[in-house]
Amino acid sequence: MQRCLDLLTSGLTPEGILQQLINGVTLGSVYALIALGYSMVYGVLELINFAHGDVFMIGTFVVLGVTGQFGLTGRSSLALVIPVLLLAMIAAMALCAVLGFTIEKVAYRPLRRAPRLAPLISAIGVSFFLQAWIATYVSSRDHTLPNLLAGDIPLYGDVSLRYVQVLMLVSSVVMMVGLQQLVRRTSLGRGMRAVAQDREAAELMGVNMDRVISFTFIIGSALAGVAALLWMLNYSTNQSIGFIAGLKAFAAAVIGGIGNIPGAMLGGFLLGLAESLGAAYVSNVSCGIFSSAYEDVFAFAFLILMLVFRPSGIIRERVSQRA
Amino acid sequence: MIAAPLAILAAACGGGTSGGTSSACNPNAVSAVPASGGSALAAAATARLMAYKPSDPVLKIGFIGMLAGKYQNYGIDAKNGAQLAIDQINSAGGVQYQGTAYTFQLDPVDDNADATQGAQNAQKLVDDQVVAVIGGIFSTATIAESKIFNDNGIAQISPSATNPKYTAQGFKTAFRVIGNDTAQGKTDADFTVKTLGCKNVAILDDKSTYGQGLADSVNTSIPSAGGKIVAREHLDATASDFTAQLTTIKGKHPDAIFYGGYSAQAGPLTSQARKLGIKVPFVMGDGCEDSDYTKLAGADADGNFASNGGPAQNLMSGFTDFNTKFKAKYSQDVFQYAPQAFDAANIIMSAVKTAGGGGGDVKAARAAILGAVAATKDYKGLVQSYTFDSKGDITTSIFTVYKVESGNFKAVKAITTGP
Amino acid sequence: MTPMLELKTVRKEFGGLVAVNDVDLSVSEGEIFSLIGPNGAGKTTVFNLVTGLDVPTSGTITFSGRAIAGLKPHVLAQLGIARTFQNIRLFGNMSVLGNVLVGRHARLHAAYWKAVVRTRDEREEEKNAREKAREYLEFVGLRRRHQDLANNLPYGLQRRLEIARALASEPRLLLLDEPAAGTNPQEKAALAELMRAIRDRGITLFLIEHDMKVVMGISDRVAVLDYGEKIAEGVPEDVRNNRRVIEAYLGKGA
Amino acid sequence: MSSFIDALVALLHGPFGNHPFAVLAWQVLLAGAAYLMVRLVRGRVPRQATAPLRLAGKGASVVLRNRYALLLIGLLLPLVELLTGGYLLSVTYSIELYVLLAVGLNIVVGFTGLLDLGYVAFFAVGAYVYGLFASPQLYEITKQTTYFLVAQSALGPEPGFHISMLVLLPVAGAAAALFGVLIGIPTLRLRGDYLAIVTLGFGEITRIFANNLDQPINITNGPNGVINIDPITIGNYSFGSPQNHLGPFQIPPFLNYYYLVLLLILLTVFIVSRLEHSRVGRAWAAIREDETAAQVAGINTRNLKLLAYASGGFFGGMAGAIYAAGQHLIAPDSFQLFVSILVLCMVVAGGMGSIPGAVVGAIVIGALYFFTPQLLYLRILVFGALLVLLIIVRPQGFLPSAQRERELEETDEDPSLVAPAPGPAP
Repeated sequence: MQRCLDLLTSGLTPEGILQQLINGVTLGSVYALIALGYSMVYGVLELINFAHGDVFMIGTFVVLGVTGQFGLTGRSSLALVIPVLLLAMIAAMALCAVLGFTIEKVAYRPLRRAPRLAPLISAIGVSFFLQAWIATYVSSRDHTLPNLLAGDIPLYGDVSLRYVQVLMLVSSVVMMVGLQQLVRRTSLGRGMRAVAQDREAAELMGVNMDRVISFTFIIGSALAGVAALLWMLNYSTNQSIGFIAGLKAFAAAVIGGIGNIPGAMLGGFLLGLAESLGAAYVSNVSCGIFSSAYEDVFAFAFLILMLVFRPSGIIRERVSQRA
Repeated sequence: MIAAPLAILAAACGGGTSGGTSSACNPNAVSAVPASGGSALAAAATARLMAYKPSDPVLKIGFIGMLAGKYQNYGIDAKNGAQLAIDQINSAGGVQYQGTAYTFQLDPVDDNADATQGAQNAQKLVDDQVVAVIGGIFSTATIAESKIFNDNGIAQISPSATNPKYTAQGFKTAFRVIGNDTAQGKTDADFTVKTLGCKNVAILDDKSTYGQGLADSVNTSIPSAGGKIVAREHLDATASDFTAQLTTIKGKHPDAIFYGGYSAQAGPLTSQARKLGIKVPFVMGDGCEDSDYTKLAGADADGNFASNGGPAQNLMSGFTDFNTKFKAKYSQDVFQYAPQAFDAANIIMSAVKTAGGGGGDVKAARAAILGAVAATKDYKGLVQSYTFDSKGDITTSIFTVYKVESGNFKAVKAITTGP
Repeated sequence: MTPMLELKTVRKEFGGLVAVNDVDLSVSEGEIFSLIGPNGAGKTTVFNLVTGLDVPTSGTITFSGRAIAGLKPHVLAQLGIARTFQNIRLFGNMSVLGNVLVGRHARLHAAYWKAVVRTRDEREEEKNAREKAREYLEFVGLRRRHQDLANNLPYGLQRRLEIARALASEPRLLLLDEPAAGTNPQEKAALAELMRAIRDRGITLFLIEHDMKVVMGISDRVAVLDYGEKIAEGVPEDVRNNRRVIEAYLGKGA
Repeated sequence: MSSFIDALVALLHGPFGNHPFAVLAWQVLLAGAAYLMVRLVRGRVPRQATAPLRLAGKGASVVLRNRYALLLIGLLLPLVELLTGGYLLSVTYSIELYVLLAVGLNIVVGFTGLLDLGYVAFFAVGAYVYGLFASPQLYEITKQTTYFLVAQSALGPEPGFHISMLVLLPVAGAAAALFGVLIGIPTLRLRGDYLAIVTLGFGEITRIFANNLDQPINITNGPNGVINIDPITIGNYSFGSPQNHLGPFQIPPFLNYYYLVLLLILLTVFIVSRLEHSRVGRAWAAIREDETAAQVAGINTRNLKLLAYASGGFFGGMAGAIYAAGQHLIAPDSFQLFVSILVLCMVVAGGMGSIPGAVVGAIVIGALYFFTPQLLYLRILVFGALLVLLIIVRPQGFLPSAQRERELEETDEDPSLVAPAPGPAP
């Protein structure tokens, strides 16, 4: 018992907790951006786009390719780094958008009237295909970017906020707000909301459903491209990261309330925090029974509990108000 | 079946176009070719029959390991090492035993580091009538394969599987030419605590067979070396974000961090640690002592340590020669276990020299080689001198600790364990 | 006659919306009782409450003297309540006979393991079930199509199959949700015939119907819902002449 | 075989060099050409021309549907394979285990319509039950508690439990069935794709636990897995021994396990097809078709769904136990999500809800997968593409259940399927 108490008190320091919060939010901001893609597609089509995580993965390889072309290193000047990163982001967004559009057209559209199970299985097929394609023709190894945009803002004790983390947070929030405006203000957004609420009625009202669905995929995938750049600034990639990252992003979308844009963001941050704090403190809290290797269990357990007890998510208001 | 007509065609054409040469068109050629075509066919058929004839002096040595996929570097490298050894012996006329000259042929199969596929392809090697096996590379698959080889009485020498369980199953057929995790863990612990003087050590592993095995061993050896374990954390082998674990470790203020795992994660791990402001060195195992690590960690790789089995390459007698030949043949540098696999192949072939190749009977060959391999004593290989103990482990193992300096691993200390 | 089904101040709210507002209803044994009202009046919700698909917010529902509010649908099926749906809900990829056999489920009792061993009583039960199922198919006029896939039946026959499936559970109370919807006049007449025949088998009928001709032709009593409230109840003649009904329903609809 | 594979690799790689974009461009071109060709052929070739093909398909289907033909093949195949050594047999045996898994998963996915992406969990539970209780693994724990020490001393001189397969096979099945119920209870209310995600999560959680339950008490031995697992022994006959002989012929261990699994498959198919044609099977189908209508028809959907999970789990658990016994070693890495997806693909490719379909699907997909290990990622690439193609072109699978097949054949001609607009306009 004493041992447990020691564990509990020794692990918890203000610096540690602050740092874990930063870790969680950083991770969460990427989850949130990927989650938007799931959320939008689910809102409009009620389909879990299983291949979305792999679109994100392809994005990370595009980022690698572009930055590799320009030979960026940790010592490159900002005057080179910033335009190259912008270019990488645009390239990743464009390629992911094309990919998302194509996937919908090839693998989902023919199955729009098929039973629910069919598109899900087709999505699994696409996911396999993309992973294996990268592994066969690009690389089956791990890759990182050099440490770009080094530098930080000291916060408290020896904890500091790195520029990259600020960038990640700011861009994910900007993207989110932009998307919200797009859905609220534009005719395309109105079309999306209409299709989400009642597909037949929307069609009768003259909404071009195919176009709306295509755009949903394009926008969601482009956001995954942004997420890919942010991810590469901090983490590493290989052909199979899309699956786990995608799964967690989906969990984030569900936790926040699927179909809901601020919800996806909230869910992403919550999941990132749950993962970081879970991995960091579970051992202290559970008296050493669970270790940090259970990290993924927290994400899944969080998702399962959420689906079972509050399937509508934290923020109930949805793009579609379907009862 | 279609070879003969094709041969005729080829010969006829050849005859037609070679008219310009001094040996003019020779009408005999037309009749000669079917004969030679026929004899080629007959020769092929005879060769096939010969393959099963008792006097066949070609012995097959199996290789099992990853030949494709994420960890293919390890497998292909080891396969190439074994192939080089076989090529050298063959070009020297093979191995003589009681008047028979045995030559060798490598039979490589892929286990994808997976237990099920390992067992399947081990069976394939058995079917292929191999007389001994080099491999597997990773421990879990190697252990699964060892059952099949044990069932069939085939000596199996792994160049790289370091999990102690592999030789602790009571199989008489399981050998390895590398020190096991227990020995390596002790080496790493001693190096960290005594040589580096880092008393407070944090231990991190990836929960893989290899990573955790080594980390566990370090975990037990640190206190006996006089150090203290301040944190013990784990990663998931599929994770990309390690900041949670690193933050916890940072809070414990270690003097060094030991990581048990592979370079694919060790690289990003090091970078993330540096970004978090952790400045202490990483000490790692052989899974990280490769160019992937330095590539993935980039500038952050410098100043970290990794140990590996065997002496430093520049200390191996004959390594320069080995590497030159290796590079000439495969146009790449030695990656990891090629020298060990080279030695394993040579141990098998020298077993044939002492005990023979069964005179064509595969079962007899297997038994003879197994007996001779088990009796290996002070065999001078490229890497070190080998003597197997009763379990199949080597009695003396040499480890070398390397340090990354400006992007390359440089040997800093060699440690010998055992009697 | 004693009431077989009795609803007392039954209320059902969805979020803030009151779908059924303190309704009292009673259906007597052996009668044909119809519930009418404009779209969205809460009729189907009443059916869902009676068959256990929804749980009332407040109020009591009794069936043969037993409180049934909140019981699970399959329990209610065993007690003798069966229903059809407004938008036909057949097991589309099963055969016609299979659909009726599923309807029989509540009356089969062989333990699961007996199906594997095929004990004599299980075989007996299955054989009986098949015979019964054919009987019900005969009764609704589908005998010859028992091998067809339910999805492949024409619309009118699908309605009849749904009724056969409901009958197979040997209900004492049968709830039919707009059985005449989407049928032509001949079919409507035949359907009315069928309903009388069902009643003649001793089964009480509780009906939701839009078609006034059908309702007025066969109902013993009629109740009218509007915005979740009961605004009238009585024999068809009275209801037809009720002013509130005319305002609320007939005035708009027919 | 290998030259065919080389040709395939070369074809997919294309002539434009190694750059990913060059390969991609070539493959897009290839796909476009293939699509155009299919369009052309479909447009021009009269129906009669494809008749031989369709006839051949029908013929194959008749053979495959004929259980005696299948059984005969199943009985004789390993003996033929043995002529070439044990490798073919070892792969066939792996496929066989997948047949068992596919038949089990078919109960959950095919009959009841519950999309389960975590089926590997049952396989793992069965394997670990056998692995732990038929190996020295639990010895360390048993040393720590007197209660187990007593049990240990009662069980024999060897360290660890070494309980017989005859006991452990049903226990492993039952444990997996119980696990199915435990997973089932919280997920009862979830619909298709949410259910898929949750079951997937449970599958991964199971594997992570197996990988981590070596601390604080070593139960599963973590990533190292359980080793030295006893082979199945009946009387004095050890299935795992290489020393078994029948006359002059040596009986390899894989052959023993092959026939054991074949027996189990027969038993399973028998039980499952009996269930399918009973009130239980009808109730499962009803739940799959329309859960609400099924409830109203008197089906206790909760119990029947749990029964489906439990039955599926039971067969998965038994397959796991045999896998553990034949494998000598089990490690968490063998229970990846990919196994679940592979089995699901088998069920879908074979034809959901059809037992012969599940069997044939497992054989075809299993052979595709296990006989091409040298392709590694390429086989997954082809696999993914085939999966998409299959679900779009032939969603009913190779051998759909008779009902579904009839449905799909008739949809083309039967206009009655389209219901008239229901009810008067509002």
